[in-house]
Formats: sequence, structure tokens, C-alpha cells
Amino acid sequence: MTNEELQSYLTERFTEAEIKLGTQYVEMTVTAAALHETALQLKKLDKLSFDYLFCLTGVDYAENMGIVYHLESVEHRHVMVLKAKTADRVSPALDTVSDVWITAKYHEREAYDLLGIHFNNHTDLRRMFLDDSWGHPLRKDYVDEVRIVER
Amino acid sequence: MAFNIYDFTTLTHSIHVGLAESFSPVVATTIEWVIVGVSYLLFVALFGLFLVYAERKVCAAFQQRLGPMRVGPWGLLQTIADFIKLLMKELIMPRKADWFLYNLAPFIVIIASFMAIAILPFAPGLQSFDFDIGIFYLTAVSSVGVIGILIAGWSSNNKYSLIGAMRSGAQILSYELSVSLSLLTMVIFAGSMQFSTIVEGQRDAWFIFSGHIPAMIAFIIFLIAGTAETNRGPFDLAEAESELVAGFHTEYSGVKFAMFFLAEYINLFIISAVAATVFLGGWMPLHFGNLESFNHVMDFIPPVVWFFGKVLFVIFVIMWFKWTFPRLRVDQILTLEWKYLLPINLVNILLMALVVLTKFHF
Amino acid sequence: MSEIREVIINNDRLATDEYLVNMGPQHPSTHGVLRLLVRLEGEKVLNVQPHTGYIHSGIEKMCEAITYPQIIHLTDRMDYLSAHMNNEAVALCVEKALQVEVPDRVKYIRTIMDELSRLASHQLWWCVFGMDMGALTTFFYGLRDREKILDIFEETCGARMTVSYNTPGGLMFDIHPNFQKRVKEFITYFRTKLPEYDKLLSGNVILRERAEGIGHLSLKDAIDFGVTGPSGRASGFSCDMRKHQPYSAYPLVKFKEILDDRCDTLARYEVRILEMYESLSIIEQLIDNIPEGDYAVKMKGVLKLPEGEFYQRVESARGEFGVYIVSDGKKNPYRVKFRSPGFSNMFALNKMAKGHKIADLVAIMSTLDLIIPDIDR
Amino acid sequence: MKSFIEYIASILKGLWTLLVGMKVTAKYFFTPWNHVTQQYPENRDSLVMFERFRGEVIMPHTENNEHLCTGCGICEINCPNGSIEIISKSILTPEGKKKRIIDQHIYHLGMCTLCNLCVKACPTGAIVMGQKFEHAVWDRALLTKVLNQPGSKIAEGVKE
Repeated sequence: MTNEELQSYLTERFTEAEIKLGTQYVEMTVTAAALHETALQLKKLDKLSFDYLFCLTGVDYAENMGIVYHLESVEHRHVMVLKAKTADRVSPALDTVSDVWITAKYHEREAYDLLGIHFNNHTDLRRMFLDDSWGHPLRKDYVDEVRIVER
Repeated sequence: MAFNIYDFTTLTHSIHVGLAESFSPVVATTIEWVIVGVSYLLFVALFGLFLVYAERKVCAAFQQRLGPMRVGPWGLLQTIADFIKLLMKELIMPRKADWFLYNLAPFIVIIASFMAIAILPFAPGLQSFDFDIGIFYLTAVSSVGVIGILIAGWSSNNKYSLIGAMRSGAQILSYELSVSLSLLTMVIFAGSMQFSTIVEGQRDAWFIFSGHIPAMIAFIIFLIAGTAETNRGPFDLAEAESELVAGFHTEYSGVKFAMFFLAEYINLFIISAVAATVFLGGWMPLHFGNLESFNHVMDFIPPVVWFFGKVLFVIFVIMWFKWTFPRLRVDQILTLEWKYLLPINLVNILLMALVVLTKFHF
Repeated sequence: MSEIREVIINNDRLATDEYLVNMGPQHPSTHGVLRLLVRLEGEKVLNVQPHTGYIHSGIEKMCEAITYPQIIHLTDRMDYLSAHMNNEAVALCVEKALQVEVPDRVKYIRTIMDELSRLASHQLWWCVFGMDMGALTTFFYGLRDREKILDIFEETCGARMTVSYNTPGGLMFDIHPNFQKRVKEFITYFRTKLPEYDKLLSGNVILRERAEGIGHLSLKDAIDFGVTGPSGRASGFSCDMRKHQPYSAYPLVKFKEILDDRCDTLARYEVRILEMYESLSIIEQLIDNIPEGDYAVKMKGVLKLPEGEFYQRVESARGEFGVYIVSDGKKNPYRVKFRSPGFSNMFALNKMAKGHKIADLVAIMSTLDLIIPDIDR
Repeated sequence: MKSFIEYIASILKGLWTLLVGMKVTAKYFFTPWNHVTQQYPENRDSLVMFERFRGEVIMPHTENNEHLCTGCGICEINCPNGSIEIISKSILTPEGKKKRIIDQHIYHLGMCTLCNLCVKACPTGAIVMGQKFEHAVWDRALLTKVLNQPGSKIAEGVKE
């Protein structure tokens, strides 16, 4: 499907979500509550069949924390972006999608490590790179006076 | 006979007579023991150093490199420098290692190698003892070394060492069979287990030529199984560095490591020397049936040179294996032994027996 | 220790004949500082748990503080064996955001450089694979041939590995006058050496016995785990970004996407060997036709990307490499994410190695071609 | 019987592949003069790096001890690692005007990743990449260098 077809299909299928055409891909933003169900649908629906999660990024949007999922369908070769945000900055939590795409399990661990986003129902949520004593360095409010030299 | 000039019997005999005349029999025998022991020690140490150097140069040539070049001309003193380094290194022992066994293991390994080397005939008269079950003794003694390896792996309190030792145990036990059976093939052909008789039997033609097809098959099997028994690549599972770091000697350092290292090279020498003796005529020069003048020229080359030439050739072939092939997996090693080498070997013994019975040989 | 305790708790205690072995972070076959917690039963691997972070350098954090042209030199240091592709991904992403069209000459040179990097990377992989299998001689043959490519890089780019040759808008320098001659010499040379690789290792009965049927990764698993690159293609996963999202001069050249459906170590091995032939043919198609023109577009002194999100996917030597830039209109990116192929590939290891021997674990890890700085970033 | 033939064939085929591999290594063994080893410290005199090779940042000076650096600080801005520090000073020109010129161009080789951005950005071409690659020193402080030589001044006619 082209981006436009994809956009119209998604709009009619997911009425709750906020769908727009980004710079390259169709972007769909869902609420934290609808995330897991949407992810399942995106993978299961024959016309979509987004079975390949190629990138999972945690982003600190200052006022809220978000996860960006880049999805591709191996069969149809179309790409879309799924976003989920949570306004809770103190203990942000989203549902895991690692049961939908296995690779998300590890990317979520990375996001948890670097941004401190907790994933509900994740089977093995440990820090990926850093020691437990570290903060979450990719958060915008992260300060480290010793190791970061501002210029 | 021309090669009598090179016979050591007169020399050793005169030493013996001289000693017996000047001392009481007990003292004379003791002195003889000491002389023999020291000369073997010296030989092993020097030849071991040379083999390490040769291995490094040979592997460098296979890999389009130069190898050691810094210490001495063409790096000739490199192994001596390495040895001094190993002597000076701190001996580290893991905290929970079994003190007694940990320290015992290198000695077992190296003593087993020394025992095996005693039986080898280097030249006429240059053999420390020559008894009628020589080959039997050799196969028995050469498998003692594995006990040392097992002890080393067990006592190091290291999982890698243990895996390496267990692999080594399984491997050597299996391949001992092939080594013995391929030697047995040749024993049938030679009609003797005594090394001197075997060498004498190859005066006219080396066994690998006179025994033709079965001898060649036995030779190939012996090379493969011998390589496996010395734990060398492609059968170096016991110390597979990409899997087990250094296998059974992971926790050994300094002199104790040097002993394992030396033992490995002595074992390489023993296997090659046995191959040279049993299949390639030992110190016998190359003779062709009725080419009198050719045979005569060959006789002028001393037997020691013949022996070491053959040994070095076999060592080169084994090194060639090591620097060409990938390592086998542990189950493949056993498959190779039990599904390929053993049946072929058994059939080969039958074939050899037929050849001997029908006198279908040269 | 804590992990060991954890495993004991998580796995209803270890059975008496099982034990845990730490492979790495200092282990000859983990190629750097990867640590694998392996649960063994004798020689059999029951479970592999990779632990990362030993060489985490915070590149994504650093990127937030520097400008777009400066990001490029950091990407060199992630997957240092496919530095060109990483550089190119950032350069393409910035160009896409700024809507800059680079001259054809740049596209051609970038593609040639990509393929040379791929060759160099696969050569290194081949020799290291041989070494992991215990054939040490391959290591020197592979490096000997790779040296020639690195010389080409050094002459044109000024560095051998951390090349930093791409910049947003073009290239750092024009190609060196000797470049074409040297590349052609290399191709003729390497076409004589590649069959030797086959003779020495590919055909070898020991290798084939060791690799066949080992480390099975089905197509579904490959997609699920996001295993891309040669490792994914050996499972039949058509994931070549050069075909699916062509960039630079890839739309102009003819090449095959090497796919294999045997899914095992041998397939991964052969896919890489065949890819080397493909890379040679791509370079041959381009090297004589490099168009004249500028080697870079004149860019502004300070690059500011428009507000928005930009994603660029390229095919690096070990899989799909992605750059995701979130820009808020300033000269520094708001968030940069590198989708590194090794990260996704590595976690399929447990799936593949379960039930095989230790030696197979090493071989499987080797065919995944892991570069640890690429995983840790 | 068929399986027996296959068994024998597999042995022979396996042996053959091994021999093919041994032939490759033997070829190199018996042509040792084709070795690829470079004996580094010995070949130092004949070792020439490529002209684009990036070994370090240097500031070429003429024989009159003049360089091209105006002290504008663009290299400092472009450096991703902070390995360049420009210390400038004010002087009075003969015309009586105040002018800022370079005092010290400090270069931390230990922090430099040799990315070439400073050289590319330099408007006057005052700094270039040098070919020296033997940078090992006993003291880390020695890796901090002042690129403009003492007493040097900016060459005539450099556009500011």
C-alpha cells in the first residue's frame, strides 16, 4: 500500500487514533491504554500485517515520554510509524509489545535503561547497558556534573 | 656394510666397558643411568625448543608471514627467550584448586612423554632399551599422559579446564584404539613388536612401500589418529582456544605451563618418530631393490640424518594439517573414530593378514 | 554473582549436572567485550543470555549535544567495519531532511565505497569465522586481502577504518586520482583470491559437517527477532535495503539479493561468500562510469534541520542500519536513535544455539557477525 | 551395498576436499618470498604515508616563522570533541587599531578523533592534517600541543 492508501485504511480502521502523514511515513499516535491492542491489530490484520518491527525508540518529549515503533510489513513492504505517549514523567509506564514482536523485548529493555520507561508485563525488564546506580541518561532532565562537560 | 661407520654400538659399548672396569657394577650402572637420563633430558629440551621454533616458522610460512625475526638471527633465539620468560613468570594457582593434584599433573604428562621416548631407535646402537614388546610398551605408555591432562582439568577448579580435560579424555581413549590397530597392522606385516627388528626388516624396502595398499591406509590412519592423540589441530579440542580459552591448561602459568607445552611437542615428536620408524624405515636409508649404486650412495648418509629427516617430514605434515583445517566438533571426533577409522582399520588388518599370508608384497 | 543467583532463582535452581559458564567479557571468541552467560549440560548449551554494556559509549546522548556534521565521526565508531554505510545513513538522513539533491558523482562514489566496506567487512568476517572454527590460517589470508581495501580507503579518505568520508551534502574529498586504478587492480586481484577462500574453507568437509543444520533460525523467527543482513537473508528473509529502499546509486546497478532458505550456519556462511561476488560485480558496474561533477553540494555553515522526524535505512555489512533523527529545528538534534543491526541479531543467539554444543555456539555467534560497539553504542 | 558405496564415496570426497585445502596452504608455504609481513621499525625510512592520511593536526609555518591562522575560532566550534582551544590576544596595529590575533592554538591530540572537520572548516587553510602517526609518549601532558610556534606571526595578506 502506498502511504495515502495506508493512511486512509488506518483512519477508517482505528478511529480512536490520531493519524497523520509525517515526513516519510504514516504516523499513528495511540493512547497508552490502546497500545497493546493496536499493536496486535497491526500485526494480525491481513491488509496490514506489520510483522517486522525494525526500530523502537524511546523519546523524551519534555512534557511526556513516548515510544516510537517503526513497523514494516515483509509481505506488503509498507512502513508505518506507531507512537505511544504517556504524560507521567515520574514513573512512565507503557504496555509491552514484546509478545507481538519478540525483538521489542530487547529494544524495550534499552528504552527502559536509557529513558526509564517501564513496560508492563515485560518478562525480563532489566537494564541493558548501564549499572543500576545510573540515572536514565537520555532523559532531558538528566544531570551528571562529573561526566558531562557542557561547552 | 657402509653404514657401520655410523654405528653407535661400538661407542656405547666402549663407554660401558670403560665404566665397568673403573667402578664397581652398582656405581657403573648408576653412572650409566645418569648419563642416559641427562642426555635424554638435554635432547628433549633442545629438540622441544627447536620444534617450537619450527612450528612458529612453518605456520608463519603457511600464513604468508615471517614469524619470529627479532631475537637472534632469523629469530633463532626466540624460543630460548620465551623459555626464560616462562621460567621467570609467577606461578599462580586458583584459590580452590586441589593443591596436590594441580601440581602433580604437569609432571605426569611430561613423565609419560619421557617414558615413551626411551623406546625409540634413533640410529643403530642409539636406543636406550630395546625389548621384544616395544610397540606394546609404547601404546601403553603414551596413553598415560591423558591421566595427567584429566587431573589438570579436574584440579584447576575451572569449568573450561574441566570441559577441556573431559574432551581430551574421550578423544585420547578413542584414538588410542586407532593408533594401536594401525600399529598392529604393521606388526602383522613385520612379524615382530621389537623396534630393532622392525627397522631391520625394512632394509630392502620401507614398510610403506613393501606393504603397499594396507600399509598406506594404516599410515594415513596412524597420522590422523596420532594427530588426535597429541591433541593437535584439527583435533585440538582439549585446548580449543576459541571455545575453551586454553582448555585444560587455562589455569597453569610459568614453568608448569611450559611442561604441558613441552610435553605436547615431545608427543608430536614421538608420534612422528613412531610413524617414521614403523612405516618409513626408521634410520634405514632409502633402498631400491637392485639399484646397487643408488643404494650405496644412500648408505653414505648417516642413519641419524635419515631418522631425523623422516621425523621432521612427518612433523611437517602434521603441522600442515594443523595450519589448514578447521577444528572438529566433539561429536564429530567420536564419529570419525568409531564410524570411519575403526571399521576401516579392522578391514585393513584383515587385508594385511591376507597380504602376509599370500606373500603378496615386495 | 548476582546473575548466577538470579538464574538459580529464575530457573527453579540448577540441576546437579548443569553449570553456568561466563563466556566473556574476556573470551577469545566473543570478539570484544560481549558477555554470554551460558548454561551448560556437559557440552550441550541449554540457555544463552547475552549481557551487554561493557563498551557502551553513550553515542546517542553525545549526538544530542553536537551538530549534524559532527555526528558522522561518531557513527564511524559504532560499527567500525561498515563505517561508510553508517556515515552515509546520517548524511542521507540530513540531506533528506534538508531536501538536498547530491550530484550523481557523489552517489556513485558512495555506492562504490559502501561495497568496498562490505567486502572488507565480509573478508574480516570470513577470516574470523575460520579462526573461530579453529583454522587459524584463514585469519591471515582474509586480513591480507582486506589490507588492500584499507589502503584504498586510506589513500582516498585519509583513514583506514574510521573514515568519516561522507558529509551532509556530499563527500569530504574528491576521490584520489589513483582510486579507479587501484580499485580495478583490487577487483582483479580479489577475483583470484575468492576461489581460494572456497577451496580452503567453504568446500572443507570438516566445516561443512560442522555448519550444516546447525543454528536453525526459521523465517518467522528471523522476522520476529528482526534479524537482518546476511544472517536474515540466509533464513529467506528478504531484507536487503539496497533492493527495498534503494538509495545512492543502487537503483542504477544490477545485483541479486542473495537469499537462502536453509536457515543454518552454512547458509549464513555461503550467503556472505556470495555477497562478496555480488559486491565485486556492483563495483565493476560503477567504477568506470563515475560521472564528472562536484564531490559535494555547498551547504550552509550551520545546518539546521526543519522540525520533524526523519528516518533513513541503509544496508550495512551486517544488516539494516537505521538512523532516526527527531529535530526541533535547532542545530543539534533533539533525539537520535541508531537502529544497529547487531543489536537485534544478537538476541536471536539463544534461539539458535539452544541444544547445540559449545563449539556450535561459537560458530553461530561468528556467523551472526557481531560487532560489540555496534550493539552497545 | 548402495549405502556402502556412499560410505566409501563420502570418505574419498572428504579426503579430497581436505587435500584441496592443503594445496592452497602449500602454495603459500613454498612461495615464502611472497610474504606480507612489514617489519615496521626497520622499514621506517621507506615508509611513506598517503598524502591524505590523517595523523594529527599541524599548522605549517613558512621559513619566516609565519602562519596563516587568524585566530577566528571556527575550528574550535567545528571540533566535536573539544580538542582545539584558541587563546587570542589583543594587540595594537601600527595604525593604532585594536586587533585580536592568535596567541596560542592549543590542540589536544589525546582527545582528537581525526575527523577532519576543523581542517575542512578553516577559512584560511592554516591548519592541515599531518602524516606523523607515531604519537606514543610517556606522559599524557605531552599530547597537548601548541600549534603556532613561539614568536610566529600571521603571514601578510591573509584575509580576515
